[in-house]
Amino acid sequence: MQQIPKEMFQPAVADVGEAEKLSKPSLSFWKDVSIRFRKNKLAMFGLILLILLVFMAIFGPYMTNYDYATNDLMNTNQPPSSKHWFGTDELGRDIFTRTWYGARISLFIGLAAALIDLVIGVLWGGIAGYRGGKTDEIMMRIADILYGVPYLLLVIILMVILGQGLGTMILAMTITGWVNMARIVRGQVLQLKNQEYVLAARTLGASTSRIMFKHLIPNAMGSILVTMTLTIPNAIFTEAFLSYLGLGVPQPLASWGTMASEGVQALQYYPWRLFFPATFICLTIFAFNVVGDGLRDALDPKLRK
Amino acid sequence: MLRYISKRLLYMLMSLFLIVTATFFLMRAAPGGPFSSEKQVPPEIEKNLNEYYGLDRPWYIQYVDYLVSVAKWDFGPSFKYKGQTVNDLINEGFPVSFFLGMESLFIAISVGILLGIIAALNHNKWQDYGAMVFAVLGISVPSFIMASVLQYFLAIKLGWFPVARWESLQHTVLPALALAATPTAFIARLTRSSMLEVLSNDYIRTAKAKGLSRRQITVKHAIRNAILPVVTYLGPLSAQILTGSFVIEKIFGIPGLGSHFVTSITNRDYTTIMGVTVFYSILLLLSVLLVDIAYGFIDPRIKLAGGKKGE
Amino acid sequence: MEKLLEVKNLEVSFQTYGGEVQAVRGVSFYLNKGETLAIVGESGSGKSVTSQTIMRLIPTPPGKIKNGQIIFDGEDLVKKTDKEMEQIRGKDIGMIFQDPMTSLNPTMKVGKQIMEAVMKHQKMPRSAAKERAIELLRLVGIPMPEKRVDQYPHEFSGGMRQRAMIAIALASNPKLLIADEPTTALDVTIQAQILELMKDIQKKTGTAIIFITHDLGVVANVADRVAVMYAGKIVEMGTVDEIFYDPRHPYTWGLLASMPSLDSDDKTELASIPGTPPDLTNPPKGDAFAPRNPYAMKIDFEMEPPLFQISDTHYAATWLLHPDAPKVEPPEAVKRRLRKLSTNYPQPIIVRESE
Amino acid sequence: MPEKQKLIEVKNLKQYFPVGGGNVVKAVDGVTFDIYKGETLGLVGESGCGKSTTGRTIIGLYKATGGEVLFNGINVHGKHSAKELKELKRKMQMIFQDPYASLNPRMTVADIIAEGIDIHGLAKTKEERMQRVYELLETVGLNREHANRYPHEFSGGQRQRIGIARALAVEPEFIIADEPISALDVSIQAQVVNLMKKLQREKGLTYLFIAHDLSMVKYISDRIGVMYFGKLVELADAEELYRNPIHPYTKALLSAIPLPDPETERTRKRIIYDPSQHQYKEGEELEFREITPGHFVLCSEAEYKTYQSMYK
Amino acid sequence: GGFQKGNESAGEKGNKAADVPQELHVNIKTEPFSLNPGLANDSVSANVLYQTFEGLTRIKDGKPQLAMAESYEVSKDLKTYTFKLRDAKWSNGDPVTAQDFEYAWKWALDPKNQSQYAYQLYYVKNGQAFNEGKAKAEDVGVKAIDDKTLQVTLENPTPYFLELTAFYTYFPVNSKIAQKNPKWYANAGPDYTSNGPFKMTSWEHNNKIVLEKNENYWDAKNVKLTKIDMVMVNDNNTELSMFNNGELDWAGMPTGQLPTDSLPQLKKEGKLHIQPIASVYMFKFNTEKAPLNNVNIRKALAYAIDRKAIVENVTKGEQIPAMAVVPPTMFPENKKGYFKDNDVKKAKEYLQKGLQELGLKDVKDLPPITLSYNTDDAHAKIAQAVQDMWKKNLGIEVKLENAEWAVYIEKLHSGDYQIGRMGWSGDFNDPINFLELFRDKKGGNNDTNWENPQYKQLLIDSQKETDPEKRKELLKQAEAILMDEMPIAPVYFYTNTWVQKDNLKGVEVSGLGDVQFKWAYFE
Ligand SMILES: Nc1ncnc2c1ncn2[C@@H]1O[C@H](COP(=O)(O)OP(=O)(O)OP(=O)(O)O)[C@@H](O)[C@H]1O
Ligand SMILES: Nc1ncnc2c1ncn2[C@@H]1O[C@H](COP(=O)(O)OP(=O)(O)OP(=O)(O)O)[C@@H](O)[C@H]1O
Ligand SMILES: [Mg+2]
Ligand SMILES: [Mg+2]
Repeated sequence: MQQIPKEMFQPAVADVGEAEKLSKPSLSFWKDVSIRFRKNKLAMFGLILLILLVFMAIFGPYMTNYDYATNDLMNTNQPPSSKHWFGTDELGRDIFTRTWYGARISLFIGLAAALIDLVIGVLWGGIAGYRGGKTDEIMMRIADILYGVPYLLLVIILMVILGQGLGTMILAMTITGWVNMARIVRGQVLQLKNQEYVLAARTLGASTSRIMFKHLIPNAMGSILVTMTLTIPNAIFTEAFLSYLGLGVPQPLASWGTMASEGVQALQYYPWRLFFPATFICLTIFAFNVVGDGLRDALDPKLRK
Repeated sequence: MLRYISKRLLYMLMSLFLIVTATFFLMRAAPGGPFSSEKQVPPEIEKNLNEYYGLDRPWYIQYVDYLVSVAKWDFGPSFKYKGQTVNDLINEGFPVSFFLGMESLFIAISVGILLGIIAALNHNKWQDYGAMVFAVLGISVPSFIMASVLQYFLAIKLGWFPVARWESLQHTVLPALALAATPTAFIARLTRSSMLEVLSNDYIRTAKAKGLSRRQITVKHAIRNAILPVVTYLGPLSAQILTGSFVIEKIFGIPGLGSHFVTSITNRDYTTIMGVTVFYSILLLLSVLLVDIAYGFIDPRIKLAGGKKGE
Repeated sequence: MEKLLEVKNLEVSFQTYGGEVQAVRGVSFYLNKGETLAIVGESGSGKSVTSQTIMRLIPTPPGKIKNGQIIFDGEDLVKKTDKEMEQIRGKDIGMIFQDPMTSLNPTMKVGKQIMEAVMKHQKMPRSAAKERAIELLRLVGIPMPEKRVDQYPHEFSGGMRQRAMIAIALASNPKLLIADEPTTALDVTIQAQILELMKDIQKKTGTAIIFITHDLGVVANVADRVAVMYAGKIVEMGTVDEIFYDPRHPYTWGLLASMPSLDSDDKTELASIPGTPPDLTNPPKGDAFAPRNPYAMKIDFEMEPPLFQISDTHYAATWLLHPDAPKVEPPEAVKRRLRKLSTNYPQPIIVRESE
Repeated sequence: MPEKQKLIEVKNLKQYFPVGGGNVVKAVDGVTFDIYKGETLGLVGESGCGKSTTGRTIIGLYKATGGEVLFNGINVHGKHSAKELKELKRKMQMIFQDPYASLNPRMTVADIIAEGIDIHGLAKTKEERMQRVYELLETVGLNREHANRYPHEFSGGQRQRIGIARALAVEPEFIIADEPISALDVSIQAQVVNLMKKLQREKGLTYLFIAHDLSMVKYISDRIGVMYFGKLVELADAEELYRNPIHPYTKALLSAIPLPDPETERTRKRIIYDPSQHQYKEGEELEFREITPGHFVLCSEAEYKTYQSMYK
Repeated sequence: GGFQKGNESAGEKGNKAADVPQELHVNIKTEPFSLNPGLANDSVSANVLYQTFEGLTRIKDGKPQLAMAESYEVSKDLKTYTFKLRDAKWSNGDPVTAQDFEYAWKWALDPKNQSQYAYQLYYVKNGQAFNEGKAKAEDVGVKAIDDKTLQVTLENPTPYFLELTAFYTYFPVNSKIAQKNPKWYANAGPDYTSNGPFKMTSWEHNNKIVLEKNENYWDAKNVKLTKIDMVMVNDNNTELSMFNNGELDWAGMPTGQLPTDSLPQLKKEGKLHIQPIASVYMFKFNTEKAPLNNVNIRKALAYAIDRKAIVENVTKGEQIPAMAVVPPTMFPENKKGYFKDNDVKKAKEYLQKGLQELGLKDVKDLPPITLSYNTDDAHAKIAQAVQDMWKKNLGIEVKLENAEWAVYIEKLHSGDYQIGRMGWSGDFNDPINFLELFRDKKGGNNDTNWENPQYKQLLIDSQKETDPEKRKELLKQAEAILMDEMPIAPVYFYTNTWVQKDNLKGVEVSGLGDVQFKWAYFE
């Protein structure tokens, strides 16, 4: 047995001051999320990729001596080369330059539409699901009706009434775009709203909006993020479709969506016309997906690694 | 339940009525008419035509006529395809679209859910990343590109499948795949995300404690709890897919219903617009109703029928 | 007596962003066939984690078994793969989880959840399994089990869910039953019924039980031996009589003294152990209980106490048993219980040195 | 006895749940009682007899199938303006039986506890809010360090304490505590009960205390109600109930209390209650009758007579 | 892959012509609007009807030949034609009678019958009046004298009437059946009878039409194909792929279309068939909208288009640069046109002049100009190319605007545009098709708001002129006025481009862009 000095067996009391000290600074929920997010390598990669894409959208067009509109009819459909890094299109325009001009539009459209869809969809679906009963019935029937009326017709009318313009385009894009989000959110809310913790919040007197934003939406975040990452490519291609109706960006301005849908016609002959815009769309969506997943994981405290 | 369903059916009728109304007025507000063409029809002939199709009558009479025709399920003759009624168009096109749609839905649901589960079970492992790459491709490549790419590689380059048209089961493979790509990918993502949430729940631990294998746990416990968003998505999706897709039908030369949704509008074929819209809307409203009913079966805590809730 | 389970120096911790939570910090105990070991202790002291670790059910990550062995039936469970564990879980070891609401699948009928357990290991046909499920529900005292089998967990009351959990665990007559606070939501009549049922089964099949509870009445009723845990460690372990009639650790004293008595109409404040339990992210130096220990000595803040053996079956980890320590009187409520036990050694002996 | 002010009046409260096939479960079937300001009413009874449902209906989580609940004379289930409702909500709180399910898995403990504070604007500054949170954590025997953790990182008892802290945070007048201490070790139980008592003394809090631990119920309650199958079968002062249990179920209950003494436990005999022992006749009216002042029992006319005679 | 295979098998079997299956697979893109000649008003229907039906005449090598008519006589005033019908039968064996013609024409003119193309029959006396409800059916100038004699009276002398009788609106209809079953044309079946080289044996709507050789056809001995499969695949790339895979014997115009991007390669491989047709691509100027109300500005714009660059690099189908409006298939000298292509120097002069007239100093001061087109990849490309040319050559920045077809056409017809693209093709082989368009300001399809009395008079005169040479002269004068005032800027004359199986012979693609398989065969 080890020798222990006798005085050690004197009664003693704890040093109170020490216990009061907090060993770790308190983190807010979002700080916590951001720490977790930053630890996710893939998600960070996605974020960097996104930043890179945005960077290129801003500066890419100035990296060449070409502009997006000037034709070079002697050099149409050239494959990628040192002169034209991504080749040229059917009017001899530099695809590299056009790609980055297109990035501006597509990224903006994708984000704007996704955000608007997100806001409307989440609110609409959240309120319908949480309120239930008549409110739910009426709100969801409105969504159905919007979904039932032929979209093409709706857009034609919008075009006729409002004319071409960014506002019209965004409106056309979001007029029914949020419905999917609303449905998904509503389904989740229906599942979540009878959870005990929601009841607990209700007994605390939490308002509907508080319950929505603090309890229901964070717990439905996974599906919301996934749905949002679908909204983005949807918006990018809806823009192409709207261009078809004369509502998109006016020619000769390019967007990834229009470039891809024109490029697909030339798939068998000049594949690079499809390849570049399509690849960048994929990369963007990939980036959003991994960022979305990372965010999802970061928002889910149970999934700590 | 029965009461709930009948109430919902009533709401459905109301929604349908509103859709018909909205479509009618949008349709009439759209510039151009069924007879406008680059070679403008002489005004007299146009007058005759308008008279024949009743387009000269006041809008409210026409509107009521449409309502009546919808109620009688007799959408009248197509303005463009002389000699064919809209009912003919639907009756001929729908079985084709339905068949193709079912095939796609089958692919989308089975492959999508499977991928989602595999990804979730192997969270942040290579299987997860693999499924993600697949899903990203599926989501970001819309069906018209997917269709062309599949056609180019699998039919033209490799010759595994016919290029186009609707003749044998073989012919259906490529269009079904192209149609299913995005839904598959999306379902996979949705499944994955909600599976991840479900898998961290305590009852999964209980299932493990019973000695159930991973597969049993997934199939019996996890899927049902995770499937709700997928079911939500499937509602409108199936209405859309089963009534056909314009681009897929165009690219593969398939005589489905989908092309009518677009061509009837570009043709301003009023009766056809109305007919296919009503048909689609009914399918949509029904599938949305089915989804709501399914909610109650999937998660017994969801009670839409009773509508009971504190306060 | 044959040892069914032996846990040796188990250490489990959880990685959190606030740091590593050392939930279990070197727990060792054994369990014989047909024996009931009650684990009592401070809330948050690692009872559930220990028991879930035996089943290998702590979530990894963030959880991690840092050290130790779990010898069950001669095999070390720590080394087993997930597939191998599947064969043991439910069949050889049954478990009742603490949180009955969240531990039942909300979208599966209660009956089915029981049937599943029955069918998995006993290869019963469906109809027979349902019969068995109904029988089990009846056994755990749920009225009208024929109707209740087809209900969902949310249609059950708290106690009924808990009983459903018990039914699941009992379904396959395991060799070892881990019951983590299985009767907290039960009224005393049902609780008594359940305890009798468990004892019954134990008698028939020789099941060993680890019974985690806070209700010392229940401990007195069911346990053969008792382990008292504090801050991730077992601080005292002995037979029921030893723990109730001759407790040695000041924390055990505190526990026994905190109970209200049925007989007294005394409405003065209940005795409780002052202060808050330590944060296991950075457990204090020395004895974790020291800051709350009215008998604390200087050494308690410096060095972890060694384990003293008081009798063949009685162990306690406290410096108070050190020959140099001053003699102290336990609190009044405990003193009333004290009896002289004949099995005690003349002097406590150190069996494990403090590090 | 001085005239006490009624805080809660529960009148013939009924709560039925529809279950498959048009059946209903009569979880609460005509329960009437009052709770006075500043008292603790203990509610005990068989598991599944409707205690939680009673509590939840009182606080308005369920729409009552029948009957009414008055809080300070205000009908809890009536129509109220948003402001009234919020105020009412603050005054009434509930500690949920299931600690884990009642905690939002995506919120930190600090946010969970502070939710009520935020809703009712009880803290002026961020610091004040966090200070309150820390205080509350410590009063329920948790650590400040725990504030940033998530519910799943806690033990059962710790979660339960989070639930208690949340309810206390808004300084309510009335708390429905549904088995609030079942998962706590006795020392912490004592700590929590002491706290509740202290608050009651200092702030005049009123409790509806649902529990199974009869010694604790007895300790904390002024009066105790015993429920059986959706009905209140006996209601009396705590002491009185333990001394003179009248209803056979109450007797069975009291006989089953396990005692922290291995020896007595080995020899204890408990009474088993069999509802058929009443041998009620067809059409016999069961009513809540006062046997002695303040001691009510659900019984038939015939039983009433025998009970009274027994008493004397 | 597939293409090679097709070649080999063709080469092999080439020796033994009799063994080659005489089955043709073509793509007609979409469902025909109607296979009733009286109701048809689209090229898809036309391409089916030309195989199944036959009019009094039939176009071969660009000239009308007698078909159902055995002979005909024209009255002195050129207003009455008397046709003798040959002994021909309907596909069900019924004889083709003069009454069938009378019935069909009157049916189409009958306002009750919603024929959109009834105006094609307005040349017939009282045709228009009847169609407008101002005359009775009996008054219409078509009369079956007996079973085999058909007398047609015209409103005005119509030099191109024999061309017209080959047009599908002039086809006969089996009156016996049609009277019994007014919906005879809705489906293939016993009631769908035709009098052409082929009969329709199956019609799967939206999917496929199957024609088989009509053994009852009077000229059946010259019909070699036994079967024609007409599938409906409305996608250019798919069509070409199907051809390459051997699933089609013909891809491209007139029944289908080739993807523009494929043309250079097909040309390089020597597979591409190109044939000019009577069709012109042009930009219409709204002559009432500033600054296009100024003729010099219009001219500047028209002259500054590099048409050659467009047809070589954008449309790629060897289209003919158009510096005139009447296609060279009608006026061969129009290959050269009235002005020089890409005449930037002139264009600049005109621009200066125009600016002066408008009182503007600089091009920048020009009111904004919008170029509109209906949505289509090809139109979009041309518009962008032209936009770029105008910018480069003249410094004029025009805005592009596209719209869905119906919206676009509505805008154009209502004058709500500045510059708009339009394609125009002839229904029959006569310049009047193109010139008539701009006769009246409010003349339906003019759209430019341009009118010129002299021009108008020339056209009216031409109608009365019986001497073809003189008539041509009048028309040319009119065209010259048009090209001087420039209410339109012609861009190019269309060509038909297609690929076909090498061993397929005898397909008759007319200058109007329709196709006849009567004489087609595989060798
Ligand atoms: N997933 C986790 N992440 C982090 N810490 C955890 C986790 N699970 C448990 N802990 C911590 O481990 C310690 C032991 O928890 P455990 O659940 O074993 O306690 P317990 O003894 O069962 O208590 P109770 O009687 O309250 O149920 C606690 O301090 C708890 O906070
Ligand atoms: N949502 C529900 N749907 C159907 N039945 C329910 C529902 N909630 C509770 N019940 C039933 O109501 C009865 C009373 O339940 P309650 O939860 O009030 O019991 P309790 O007294 O709190 O029991 P415990 O002590 O076990 O918690 C039980 O029979 C239960 O099955
Ligand atoms: Mg525990
Ligand atoms: Mg309860």
